Amino acid sequence: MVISPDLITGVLSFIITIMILSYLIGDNPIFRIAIYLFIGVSAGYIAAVAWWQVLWPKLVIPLRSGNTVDRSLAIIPLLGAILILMKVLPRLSKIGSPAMAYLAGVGAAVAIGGGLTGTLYPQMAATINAFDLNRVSTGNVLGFMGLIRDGGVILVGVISSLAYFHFGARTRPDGSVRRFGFIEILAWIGQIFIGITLGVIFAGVYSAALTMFIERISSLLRFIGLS
Amino acid sequence: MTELVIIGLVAILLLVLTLWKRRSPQQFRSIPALASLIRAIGLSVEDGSRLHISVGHGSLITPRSGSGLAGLAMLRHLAERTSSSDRPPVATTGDPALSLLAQDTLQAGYSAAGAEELFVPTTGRLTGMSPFGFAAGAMPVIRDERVSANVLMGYFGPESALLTDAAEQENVITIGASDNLVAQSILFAGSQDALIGEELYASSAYLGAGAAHTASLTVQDILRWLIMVTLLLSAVAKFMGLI
Amino acid sequence: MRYFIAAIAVASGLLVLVGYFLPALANVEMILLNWAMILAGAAMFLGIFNLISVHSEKIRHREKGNLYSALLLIALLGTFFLGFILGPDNISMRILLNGIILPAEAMLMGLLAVTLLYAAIRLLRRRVNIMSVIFLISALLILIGTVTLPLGNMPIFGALRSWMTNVLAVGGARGILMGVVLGTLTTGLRVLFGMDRPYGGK
Amino acid sequence: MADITCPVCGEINSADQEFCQYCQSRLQPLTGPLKGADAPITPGQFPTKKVTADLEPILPQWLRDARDKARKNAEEQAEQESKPEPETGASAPDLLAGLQSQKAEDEEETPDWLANITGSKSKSKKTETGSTEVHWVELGKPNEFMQEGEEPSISATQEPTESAGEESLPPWLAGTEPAEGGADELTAWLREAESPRAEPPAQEPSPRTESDSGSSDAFPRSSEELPDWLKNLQEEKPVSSEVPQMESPLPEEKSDSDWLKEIQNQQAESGLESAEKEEPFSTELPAWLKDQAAPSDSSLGGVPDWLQAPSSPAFISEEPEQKAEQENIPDWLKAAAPESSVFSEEPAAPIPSETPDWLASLQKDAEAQAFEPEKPEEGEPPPAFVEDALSDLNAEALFTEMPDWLSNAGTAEPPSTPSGVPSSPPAPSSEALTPGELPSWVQAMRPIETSQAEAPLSTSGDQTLETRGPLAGLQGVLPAIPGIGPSSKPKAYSIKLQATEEQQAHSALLEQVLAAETAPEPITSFSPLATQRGLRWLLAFLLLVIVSGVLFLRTHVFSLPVGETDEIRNARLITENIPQNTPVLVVVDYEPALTGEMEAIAAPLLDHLIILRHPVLVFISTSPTGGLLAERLLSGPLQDRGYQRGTQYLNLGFLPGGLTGVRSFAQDPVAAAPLNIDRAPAWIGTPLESLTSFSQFSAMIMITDNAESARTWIEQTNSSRGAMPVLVASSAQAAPMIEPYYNSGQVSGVVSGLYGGAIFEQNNSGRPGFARTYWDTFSLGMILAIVLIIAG
Repeated sequence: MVISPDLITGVLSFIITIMILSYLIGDNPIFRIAIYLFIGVSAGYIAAVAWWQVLWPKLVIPLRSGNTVDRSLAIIPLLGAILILMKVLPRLSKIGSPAMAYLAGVGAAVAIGGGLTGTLYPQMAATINAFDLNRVSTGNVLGFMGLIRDGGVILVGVISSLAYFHFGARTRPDGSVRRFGFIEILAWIGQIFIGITLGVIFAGVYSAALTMFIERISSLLRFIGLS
Repeated sequence: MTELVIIGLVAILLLVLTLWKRRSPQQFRSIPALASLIRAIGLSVEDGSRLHISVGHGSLITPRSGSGLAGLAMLRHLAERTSSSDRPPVATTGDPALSLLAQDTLQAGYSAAGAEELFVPTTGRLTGMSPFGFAAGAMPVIRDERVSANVLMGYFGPESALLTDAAEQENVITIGASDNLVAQSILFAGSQDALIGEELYASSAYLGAGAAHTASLTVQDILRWLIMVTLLLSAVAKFMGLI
Repeated sequence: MRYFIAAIAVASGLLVLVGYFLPALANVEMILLNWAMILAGAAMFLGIFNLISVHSEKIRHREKGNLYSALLLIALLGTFFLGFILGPDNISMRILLNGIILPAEAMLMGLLAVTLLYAAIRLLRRRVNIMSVIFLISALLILIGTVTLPLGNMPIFGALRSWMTNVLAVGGARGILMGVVLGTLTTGLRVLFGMDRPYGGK
Repeated sequence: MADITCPVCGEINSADQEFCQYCQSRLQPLTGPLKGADAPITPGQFPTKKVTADLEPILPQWLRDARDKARKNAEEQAEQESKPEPETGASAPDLLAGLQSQKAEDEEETPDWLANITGSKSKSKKTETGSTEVHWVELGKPNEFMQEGEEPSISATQEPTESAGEESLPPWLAGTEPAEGGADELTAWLREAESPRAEPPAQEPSPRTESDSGSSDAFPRSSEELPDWLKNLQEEKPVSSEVPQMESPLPEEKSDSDWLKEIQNQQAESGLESAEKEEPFSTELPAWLKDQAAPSDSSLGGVPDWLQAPSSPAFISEEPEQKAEQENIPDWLKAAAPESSVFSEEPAAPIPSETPDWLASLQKDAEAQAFEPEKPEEGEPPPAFVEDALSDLNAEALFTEMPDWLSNAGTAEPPSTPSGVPSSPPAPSSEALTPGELPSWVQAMRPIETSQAEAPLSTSGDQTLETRGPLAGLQGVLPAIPGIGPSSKPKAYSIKLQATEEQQAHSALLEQVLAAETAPEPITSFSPLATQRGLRWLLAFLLLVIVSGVLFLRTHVFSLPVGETDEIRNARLITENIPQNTPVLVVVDYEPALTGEMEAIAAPLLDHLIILRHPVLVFISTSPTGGLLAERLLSGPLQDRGYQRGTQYLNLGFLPGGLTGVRSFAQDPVAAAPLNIDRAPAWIGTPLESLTSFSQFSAMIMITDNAESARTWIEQTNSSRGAMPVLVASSAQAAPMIEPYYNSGQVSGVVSGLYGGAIFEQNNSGRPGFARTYWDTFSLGMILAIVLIIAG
């Protein structure tokens, strides 16, 4: 008799779900078994995917069947990969430092470039464009007053929450370290906007978690035929 | 090209201020979470407990790497401070490359403290390769390894709630910061002291990491006000139809 | 040697950064990023080794939970070799994904419904300040605005929820994200100039 | 001194404790007398030490000179009386020269000498009165002459206290008081020597009051006495010059009558005090040596001169004033007796008391008092001295003999020093000795000894230990106690002083520092809020019951949200306007953790799209698990659509490199992702084989659970996608961060969370999906959260 993959999947899914659900009681061996199993499987799976969808197409194939340019370009990362793998041995870990330095440098550059082009400019532009009168005509906002209101609120929110993070301060005569009064006022307004933002996001996370909780319980009930 | 010019100016400003800050340190506003962190560091050294620093799972080749690098800067400083503890700090990550950097950072911190021989590579751990795998792997560290404080600094997602919950059940203080708003909201609600947004990048400066870090905060303040003024003027100009 | 390593970080970072904004160097940037991608892939295997070494030490020293570590190693190696031999799209890998990874992660996420609720209830016992109060109030308003009644939406809260999500929260979110970018900028520059050396060195 | 601090463990013990009740180390025997000795131990005394040692060999010489000169005319004596001043100055160097040659030896031998003394002292300790009088003799010398009437009262009052235990201190202190006064008075006395009569009365008060004041006061004073006393001794250069003047006056002979009366009284007492007298003798010499040593130290030459002529009259005037001292005087006068006319009488006084002691010590046979005078005249002791001096100028010989002589006088000579001692006393007598007293005697010297040569002291200490076997067991260091005792005592004493003077300031500083460090740290805020398992379990139970109950009942009570928002409407309109059978890029960027929510959101959107436009879906993901999640989406919620891989959809799987991969994919999709998820070549078949650029996708649908991936795709494909519409199906947690992109126009439509999915679901062909199934449970879960948060 051949056991269908769906059945195996369903059984595994049911067991794992129950085991992890037991965490509601508290940390327990059953929960531990489930999460260690999950960690091992997910890590093994991701490593296999990394091999087949990263190293295989980008390193192995060019070295095996690529042209001269591809091979020459693949040699450098190959050496880098070997250097990184040297870190397996603590004594040789220093050898891998150049490769890690390369990664750190690239990561820093990507973070800077992505931050500027992906967040700062778009967000600034969006904040400014909130006052675009053309949007009134397109009906994206509720009339002129709506544009003033929404744009103004967003602008105040952006400026005040930016001011909230201001770090520079001075020592007052009474010994307390405070920022300038004007900044303190802006920061006070800013923390209201920050609180609202985090609260809204928190509600979103809770609704997402609740949805997943419902989905898991639903799957359990479905598996045992109660739903 | 404009971006490069801006970045160049910021870099020059940072270098100049770094040299200047060495002579005239500046005062910064108080951040309670960082004050708690400083106490946690002293406590971990005194009572021989362990400090758990997690730098998240932000890949180095994604924009998420910024918070990871900030977490590493903090890790370096904490390693240097707590390397003398009976139980050295343990760093957990959810990204392989980040875990290697965490090991190098720990080792550098130990050597800076003159205790490189005490460095154990396994104190820099990759606890999982997926976000929730990382969190699930870090939970036992919080529970089983007599951790006195958790420092979560890096890129996290909703899985950070599992870490704060595990720490809460162990009555262990958690100080968290992330560049992800989801993690920020969770850490704000679930941790003893939460660092919000930009404060993540200020933590190392507040711990006395050096002039470069304090200069960074001054640069951020300068840029902050430039952005604010730009936004105001641009908004008015946009409203007036000038741009 | 330390300077050589730092030079690598600075050179690679600057090249990528310049290529990021100069189309002329876009190809160079792509090559460098591809190399970084491959190195990250190689680092993944080292990460696997790190997992193995950490848990094998637990087993060797018979630390608390060494049996769990043994289970983890078995699952890790079994899954990896299975995927390495059969490929990630193999039916066995699908079973592992849908039977273990997905339900485990989904249930862990579902557990957050309890932990987040627990955290929200106790927030004001941890910190009583204006931000915490605003945090809870706004969260409550969003939850109320999300809920529907048997007869339909909540009268006012639906619109309020939409406005809070699209306007009020956006202002704070943008401010936070811009601040994060500023921090990322200075942090990245410190690495590019060798002031911070996460790859080691004093 | 109600309490005694144990020098070993530092614990406080009652004064009557002989052993420390904590560490069982001995407290009294040695420390008791040593306390008296410790007192003098001060830097100021240092110089006097060598004096005593150096003086030993000299005494005989000047005694001989004194005898010789005594035989000479009284005129010569008068002349010599006036000479001392010049002579002292001249003679000093000679004497010093002789002394210097002997210094080294003296220092080495001093220990032996002290050891012998210790032996004799130890015996005297046995008798309580003896100890008191010994102190008297030692410390009270200068005053002795003035404390006639008080002496008996003091000894009487103190004897009982001593018998009680180690309370030898009180009596000793009583004795020291006069000594203190005497020390001070000595100088005053010498200065006012010209009017000797006025002195005695003037000096009496101080000793009386001090002696009466009580032992507790006396002890600290005693520690101060000797320094003064020694200082006075050091000052005797000038003093010595004055001495003759004061000694000369004859009127003092009048006092002799009183002195004799007292002597007779004492003779009556002598029978009772015979035992006591033993010590006085043993201690007399030390006392006597003190007087000699002191001057000899400061001005060695002066001493002899000073004593030569007037010594006798001087003492005549002094001795009558003290009973105990009378015992000294005879020994004292043994050398000078023949000289003074008064001596015929003087001997009588001292003799009765001395004789028994003398005989007991020398012959162990008590002789009649009548004979005693002779013996002093015979000068047994003096001869000993003289002989020593004559036969051997070497100080060593004198030293070794001195102890012997003393030990004989004491009738008990413990084998304190291996050398010399054995000859003197029988073993039994030595056993009877107690180390306690000798230290008191030695104290006058010890400080000096300890400061310069501890070894000798330790040896003497060792011997006292040996004699008291049990002590050796207690303190192998006992030998050190005589030496270290004094040093340790000042420790305890100095600690008290520091506590009063410096420690207050230090403690104040410490308090400030501690306060500064501890005050601002509220530990309460440090420790996290204690967990509440009950609350956690309650929440879990409520959620489980509500969710499972409602799901089991499959209720559809709560109406789905109505009111299509702009972003949802735009999303629906875009899906309805996509060209038929065109490739649509579907980015599956969510973690398995959010599969349920994302499928509930994305399924209605994709379902609506597939039903209306039959697009060719190209799935890609920047998450390693995204490829299989896409397969799950098609085989799960979209199962009814029966989409086939390769023809109707393409699963490119995982696009590595994050931002970089997205950018490369935007520049050249075919090159960036050449393979299918099953590692087969992708981009085959229509219409994919014709696709060469990113812009050829008719739309891009992002199914994501985080804003970063959405941002990455939006930003990195911005330049490549042209006018391509971008739809986002996002998790509720990412909605607030994605809204800005919608407001900025970078995103055409957004469906976020189960709320958005439920709204969209009502507009996509009207077929209920997950949203409807979950909605009642979802609403109740939300209401539960609202209630609990408000209640909490």
